[in-house]
Amino acid sequence: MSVAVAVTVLFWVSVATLAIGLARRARLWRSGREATVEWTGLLAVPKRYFVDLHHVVARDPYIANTHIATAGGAFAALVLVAINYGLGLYAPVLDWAILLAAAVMLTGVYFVWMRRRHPPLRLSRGAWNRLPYTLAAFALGLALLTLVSSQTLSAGIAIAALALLLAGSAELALGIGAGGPMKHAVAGLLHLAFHPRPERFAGVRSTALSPLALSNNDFGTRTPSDFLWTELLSFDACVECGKCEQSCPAFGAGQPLNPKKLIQDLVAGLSGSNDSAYAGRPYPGIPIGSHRGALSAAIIPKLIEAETVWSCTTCRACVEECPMLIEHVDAIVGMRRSLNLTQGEVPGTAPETLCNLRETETQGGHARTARYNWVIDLDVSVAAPGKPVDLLLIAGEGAFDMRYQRTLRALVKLLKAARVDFAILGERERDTGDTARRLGDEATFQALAKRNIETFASLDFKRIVTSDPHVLHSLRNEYPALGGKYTVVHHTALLAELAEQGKLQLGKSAEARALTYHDPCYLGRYNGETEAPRALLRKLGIEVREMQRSGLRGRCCGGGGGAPLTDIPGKQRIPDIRMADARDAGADVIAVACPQCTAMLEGVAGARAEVLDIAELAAASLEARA
Amino acid sequence: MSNAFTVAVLISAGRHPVSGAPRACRGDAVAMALGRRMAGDGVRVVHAGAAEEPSLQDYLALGAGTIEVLPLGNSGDAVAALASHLKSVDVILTGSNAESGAGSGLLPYALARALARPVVANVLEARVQKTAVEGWDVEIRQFLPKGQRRRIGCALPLVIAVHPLAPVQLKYAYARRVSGRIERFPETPAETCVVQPGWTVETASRRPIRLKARETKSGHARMQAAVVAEAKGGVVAFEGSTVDKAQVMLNYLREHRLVDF
Amino acid sequence: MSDVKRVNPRRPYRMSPAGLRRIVLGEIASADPHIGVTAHEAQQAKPLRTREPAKRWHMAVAHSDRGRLDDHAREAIAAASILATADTGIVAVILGELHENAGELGADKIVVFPDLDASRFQPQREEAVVHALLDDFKPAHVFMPDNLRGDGDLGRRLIAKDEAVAATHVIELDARHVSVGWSGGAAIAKAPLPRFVLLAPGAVDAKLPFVGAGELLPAPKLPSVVEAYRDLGLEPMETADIALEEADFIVSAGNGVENVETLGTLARTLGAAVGASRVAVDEGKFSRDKQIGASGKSVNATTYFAIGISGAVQHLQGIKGCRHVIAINRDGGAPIVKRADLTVIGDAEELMQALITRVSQAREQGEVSRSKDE
Amino acid sequence: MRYPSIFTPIKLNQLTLPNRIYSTAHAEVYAEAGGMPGDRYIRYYEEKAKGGLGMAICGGSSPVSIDVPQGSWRPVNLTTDRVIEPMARLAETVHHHGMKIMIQATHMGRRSVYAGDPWPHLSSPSGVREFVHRGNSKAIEIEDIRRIIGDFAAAAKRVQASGFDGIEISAAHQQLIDQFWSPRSNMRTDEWGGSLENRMRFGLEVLTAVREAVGRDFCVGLRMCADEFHEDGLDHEVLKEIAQRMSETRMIDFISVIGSGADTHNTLANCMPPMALPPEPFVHLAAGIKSVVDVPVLHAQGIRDITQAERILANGLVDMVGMTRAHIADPHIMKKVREGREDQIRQCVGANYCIDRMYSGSDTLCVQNAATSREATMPHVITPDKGARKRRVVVVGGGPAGLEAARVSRSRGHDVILFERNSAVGGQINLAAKAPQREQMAGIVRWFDIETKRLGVDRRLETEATAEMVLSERPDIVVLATGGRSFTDQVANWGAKDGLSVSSWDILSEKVAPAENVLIYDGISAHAGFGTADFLASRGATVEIVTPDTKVSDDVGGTTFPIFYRRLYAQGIIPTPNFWLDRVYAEGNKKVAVLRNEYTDELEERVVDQVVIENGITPNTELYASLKDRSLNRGQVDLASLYAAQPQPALQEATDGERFLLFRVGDCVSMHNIHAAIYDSLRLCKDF
Repeated sequence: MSVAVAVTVLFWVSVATLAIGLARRARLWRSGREATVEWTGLLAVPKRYFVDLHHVVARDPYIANTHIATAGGAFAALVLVAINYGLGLYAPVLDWAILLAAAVMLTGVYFVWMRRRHPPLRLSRGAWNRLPYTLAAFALGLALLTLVSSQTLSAGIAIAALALLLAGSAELALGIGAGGPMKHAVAGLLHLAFHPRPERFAGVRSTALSPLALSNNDFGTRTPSDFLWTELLSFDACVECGKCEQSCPAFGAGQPLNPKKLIQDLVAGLSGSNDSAYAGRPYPGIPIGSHRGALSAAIIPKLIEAETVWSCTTCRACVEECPMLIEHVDAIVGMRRSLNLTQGEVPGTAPETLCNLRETETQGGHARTARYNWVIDLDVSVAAPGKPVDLLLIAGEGAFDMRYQRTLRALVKLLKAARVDFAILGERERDTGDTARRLGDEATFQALAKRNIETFASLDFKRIVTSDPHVLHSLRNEYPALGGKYTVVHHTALLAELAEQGKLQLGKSAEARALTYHDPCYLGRYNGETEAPRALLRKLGIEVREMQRSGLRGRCCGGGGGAPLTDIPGKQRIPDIRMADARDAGADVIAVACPQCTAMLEGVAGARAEVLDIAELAAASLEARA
Repeated sequence: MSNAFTVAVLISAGRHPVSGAPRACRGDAVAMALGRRMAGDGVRVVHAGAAEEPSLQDYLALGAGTIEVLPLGNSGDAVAALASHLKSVDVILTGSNAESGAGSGLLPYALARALARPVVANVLEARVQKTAVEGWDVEIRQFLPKGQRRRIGCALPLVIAVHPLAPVQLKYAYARRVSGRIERFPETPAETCVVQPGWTVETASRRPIRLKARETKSGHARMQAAVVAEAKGGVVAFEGSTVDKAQVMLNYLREHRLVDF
Repeated sequence: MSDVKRVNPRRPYRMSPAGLRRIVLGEIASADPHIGVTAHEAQQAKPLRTREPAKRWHMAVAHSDRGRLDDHAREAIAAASILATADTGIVAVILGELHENAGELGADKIVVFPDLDASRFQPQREEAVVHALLDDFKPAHVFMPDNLRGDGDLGRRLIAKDEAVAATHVIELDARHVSVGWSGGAAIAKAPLPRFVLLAPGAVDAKLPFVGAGELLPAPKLPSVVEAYRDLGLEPMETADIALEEADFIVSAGNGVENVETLGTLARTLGAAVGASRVAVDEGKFSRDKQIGASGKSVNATTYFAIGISGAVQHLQGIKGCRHVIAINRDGGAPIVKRADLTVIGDAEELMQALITRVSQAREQGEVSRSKDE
Repeated sequence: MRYPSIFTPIKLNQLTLPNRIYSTAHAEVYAEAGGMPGDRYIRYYEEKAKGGLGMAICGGSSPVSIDVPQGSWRPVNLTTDRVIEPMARLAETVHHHGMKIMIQATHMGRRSVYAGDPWPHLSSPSGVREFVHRGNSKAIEIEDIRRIIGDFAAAAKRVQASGFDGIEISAAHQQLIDQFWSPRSNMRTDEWGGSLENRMRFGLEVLTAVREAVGRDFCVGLRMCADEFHEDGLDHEVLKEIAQRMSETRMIDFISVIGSGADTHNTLANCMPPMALPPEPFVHLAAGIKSVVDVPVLHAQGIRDITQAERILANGLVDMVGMTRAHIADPHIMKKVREGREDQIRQCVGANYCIDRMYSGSDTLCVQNAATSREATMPHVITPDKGARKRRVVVVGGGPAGLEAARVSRSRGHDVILFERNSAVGGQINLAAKAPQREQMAGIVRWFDIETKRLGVDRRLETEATAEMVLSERPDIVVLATGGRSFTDQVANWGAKDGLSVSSWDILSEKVAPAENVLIYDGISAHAGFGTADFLASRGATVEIVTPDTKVSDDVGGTTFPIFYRRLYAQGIIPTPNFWLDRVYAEGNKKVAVLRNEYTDELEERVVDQVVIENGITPNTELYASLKDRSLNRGQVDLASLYAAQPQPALQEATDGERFLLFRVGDCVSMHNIHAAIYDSLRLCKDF
């Protein structure tokens, strides 16, 4: 009997400890900025957990099953303990249930232990390595206790069982308050409830950055407390599984960025500590141990080096992979905004580009009148007020690049062949500001967006088509928050649609070489468009040899987020890695659908696959037919 | 002299060469960055002209802090106004040429003259240090063509015209643009000193005509001048060992002072 | 064989009083057929611009470069003389040594200050001597090259001192007007010809059909001026970073250069930038951005070493602006020989090696002797 | 942005051109009977349009009046409405590819040959004879003037009706308008002569009439010279005045400037600057015109490289750059530039084979590109036949014929092995390039060299192929392009075997050093003879060049022989035409050359230090002889198929390495020129 009472006491002490820890942690979270949250989110947690989160975790069936057993067993056992011991029922039949739950948990823990024996490099060690033991202690303790309570074991064993249980409960109860590994359970569930992008759970690919209220002197994230409190909460949900670092192109190229470490540094900053306890891989080239932060101390450079935030290509691969649904890119852009807007500290040639955007509304400092120089012999009409047109073609910055003009010319020929009623923007076109926004120059972005929205308002069109996924993302996903709502399609989607409708009669491609398709991040991950380009290639009679990382999980070319401008050095270049992917897939041609990808992949030195836009392949088939 | 020296930067309205958009004149912005390097936030930023000039906003974003605006009266003589305003400043920095108007590059010279100070142009770097004796001294790195650089020393006060290639980084921060101030000074009546030519401005449609001496060359001579590429031909060294020939080349280089050894 | 005529196909001639080749039919001259000089070879001396005494003056002021005047400086003298009336004299004030005849460039009177070389910074002394001459001659107009070699600086100092009416970076001028670029070149602005004219390069064609009197005046004694500036000297040049178009010393390789390494060593030894001919680039020895010529870059180096370059017209086009061309070539009949000021005939590799050795020795000795001096 | 200036659009009246490169009007000599542009003409311009050119001006010197004979250069006949339909077809074809097209219209005045249909009396302002065309003319009458002005207007209307984008009125090359301008040809004392104002009257009236006929919005340009280079002609200053005046009328939309007069052999040679001239020799004259006018100025002449064009445009010297011969050599320049394939541009070298043929009344062909103007049968872009079997092709000889055979065969998708015994490819062109001012002949080799490497031809240099080596490659096809050797042993008495005489090859290859006093005997009268003489003279030799032809270098075209003659006289080379070399004998350490006069049979002697013989080549046939009997087709080319541009019937036969086909191309059959050698290979190998 005394054992049972001891468990009851232990249970309530643990609950109290957890509550105090949670309250203290919550106070830290709440030092972040106010966020609008739906408290009903709490009710949605089970669905978000079992569907949305599990959907990500299930990509690794081993760990998914292990987690189901461990967490499921533990959860069931805890509920049963709460009923049986917490409420003092002490019903033996429930003990048997507890035993069963403990056994399930123990099985799970066995597999945790197995993985932890030779853990992959992406996993953090340190406290996480003790987890199989403390969890095993918990499960074993519970199991023994149920046996004790059934009078089959001696008192000595009972004390041992209690000790085990105490150890296990400490892991669970202290986790949240002391920042132990088990804080992920509580923070993770709350994060699911108060996720900064709740629309993600409604099946929306929520990828737009939120606008800064510049007029309120909101200049981004300088200190940890400048994050939304829900963001601070989300960082605590991190399980340090390293899926993000594994997928991060900058990390892969040896640039000083590791998304996992970044989140952990922010956790350290949140709790006013340093990174010495961090037991994962560092930012390449930057040793662990010297980073320290505090809630209201500047993050950069003491907690995180500036090169780290400037290494990001904003490709969202980390976000796509994160089982805890953490938003790394939002955090990074937030910090970039502060650096940019308050100090003007931007590395590489990015300041020049931003200056060009402010002074010429183009990235390269070109005359706006020169953007459509390549179209003159193609006889295309220019949009003007009072001239209704179905489709507005926006070429983007690629229009100034002779290589990319080939793609654009091919696109124009295809649109003409399909007799589409379209017009170009001509000298009315200015940059969308996408690059400025990714580089944290929210002021320039908003200024450009405002002017563009005015321009669009003066014109009469039904849809916008663009071959630049960055333009697409900007106009489709980010302009609405500033009042510009348009139907925007990517050229591959439009061409697939036209071909499907029979308006565009494509021939079979003469391309005999093995071909792979590289998904642009801003088309695939940002907009979920992975099928239309492939459908178009199939229409051309081309079979795609998929690279290992493709579709929503495709590897970045290195061209996003202004990364080519900030140009943080690494051990190798990201496009070289992507080109190696193509080689591994046995491809001689990489089909692309983005000016950045074209430029990055064509910039790969030495023997490499040829880079052709899908529009070029389609236009060639048109010529072959003619 | 006091134990601190004062720095002021003169800024002018800039225009982007392609778009015509108002912006900080690139040379003046570089001068301001150099000034900030010398005196930190203590640098004074001065504009002679209208406070409404839109490009002033750019200077604020680039770190001007407060811009002192001296309105120009009917005389429009910036030199006199600036000279009286900046009498007590030790180092006056400007860009080399304005982006608006003639961009003659005369202003720093005229100002130096008006203040009776030395002036150094095409400056890439300037370091002020205390001299052993009371006072301040500046060491300047000056741009020369074809990759050459010169070092010059000079005592304060002086005027410095900064070369646009000066190695500084321009840092544009929006927040500073918002927080920066423009301070208007009253117009100071001043005498006009130099009457510069009255320019008539026209759009550049044709090529400038090269000034050429009237020449009565025969038709054949004109043709020869166009179609014959060869020149006279100089000394040819056939004879001697390779060592001798190397000496011939070295002698030529030395004789024409093409090398300094 | 005796019945077959032996013919000298060159018809004998003599020179006519007018200097023309005269063939007298029926005259059989066994004398040397090459009597006198042919009309083509005779260099017609250029006439004097004017023989009238000077009632007024135009002045040109410029620094020399190692004893010679560059094109830009020549343009200033040319502008002064083209715009002069018959009773206007041209006085050229040359700062630095002068080893050529400024009279041929159009100057009537020449004042040379060998000690005011452009390599030294002594603006106040320069200002003082030129100002003294301005007082002496009271020129109606003063022409100077607007460059960064000291003339643009000196010109602006003089303008500021006199509070003179002036135009700088003048791109077009005639006897009455000057034009300058306006608002960064977006427009052109015109004004009456002012007293001080600082010329943009290329505004004047320096080739003149006449010469000036070229009288060398004794240089006035340099006034004793206490410079406010201390010239701390020139920095050693970082030639490797200089763009070819900017470089002052270039060694350039053609297909006669087998060993690119040697060329690189020579360039480093001489402190020169590296260029190449099209053929050498085509062979993959150099990248395209090194190509010099009509289809590559135009260069304006003071010294241009053409090594193993035959000198096709396209290449010569690209080195038009080079002042001293030194060629190393195997073939004495190659066109580059006609362009070069000095040609050394021989194997490129051997000569490059020898030159590297010789220059390295000279450099070492030079350093020794210099340190002894100090 | 690469080439920002080239790709900055330009507006000419209502036309906007996508880039600033165009092709100037030239005499194509392709028009069909009656001066109608036919299929060949249209395809020639369509190829430029496909290649991305912004604008072409066609029909060099197309006459507006019927008293201009058209036989010698077959221009487009603008005197009749019948021309509208074929011109419309031309315009439509090129418009389809986005290219604009204009035509040059003119009256030639005295600049013509009266002896041909319609046997007219030529007219010129004062009836002064023109030298180059032997153009005897009458002094033009007022009635003629009125008629011709009307003809200009009518022709312009026809051009407009055909859908053309514009018309270029020619007042260049001493045609009627500038015959009026020039005091050299206009000595009139009435209102059409005397003062500049009077001399300009005819041109201004033509422009007025044309403008009236076509309206304000149709593009009308003026082509004019910027310095005639004649003492009694128009100099640059006067022509600047004229240009300014013409520009001020607001009747013209552009001025296209050409440097140099054209009514003597020596000035005419400048107009299409041959390789001897420096690049862009007259751009300063065009820039001079540009400084006084406010319409766009267009200029061609010696601009062959895209970098050069960009530099000229970037420096603001002119507004558009003509690259006409450059597009004859490679009509796809702009496309290649757009695609970053500059190194694949086949660059014009200024050999002037095109224009020299035109001056002899033949159609314009390119020395290095045999597909130009043969677009109906010869492809500019060689593509593999998708279904075709991959063959092993062995090409022996890396001269122009062999290089083209290797390039074309490789482009067709076959494995190609090229044997060349020297350490570099190029064959005789390498020797030709040794002659002074002929260095750029090497540019022809340059392209083939780069292309064959790029395409992956297996090049075996410094390998003298034997029959066994060829067969051990197990070829399906063997193409022999083994060229020939100097034919100095044609006459035993020349003493080549005994060392009494040496060959031009010995001199150019520097195997034999030039002696002091040299007689060169040129039995061929093409470029090699004078080239060798020039080579000798430029190395200090005293040279006499002897030929049985009527004049030295008689077989060298109209724009090249003047260059030779300039050098001949400048270096004191003695030209001795009408003599055969009878024999050579030694006398002491001297050589005695015995010459025989063609017309008197009289002999005379020269005592010299060296006798050099240029007598062309005799084919190398040894390898052919040893392979002929072993080949399936006994080395025979089916001539009917070859001339009809059809595949060789023998290609149907099964080949397997044991059984192979054998063909010969170029000089190893009989002595041909470079174009012929390349054409031989292209027409044979395009169907492999």
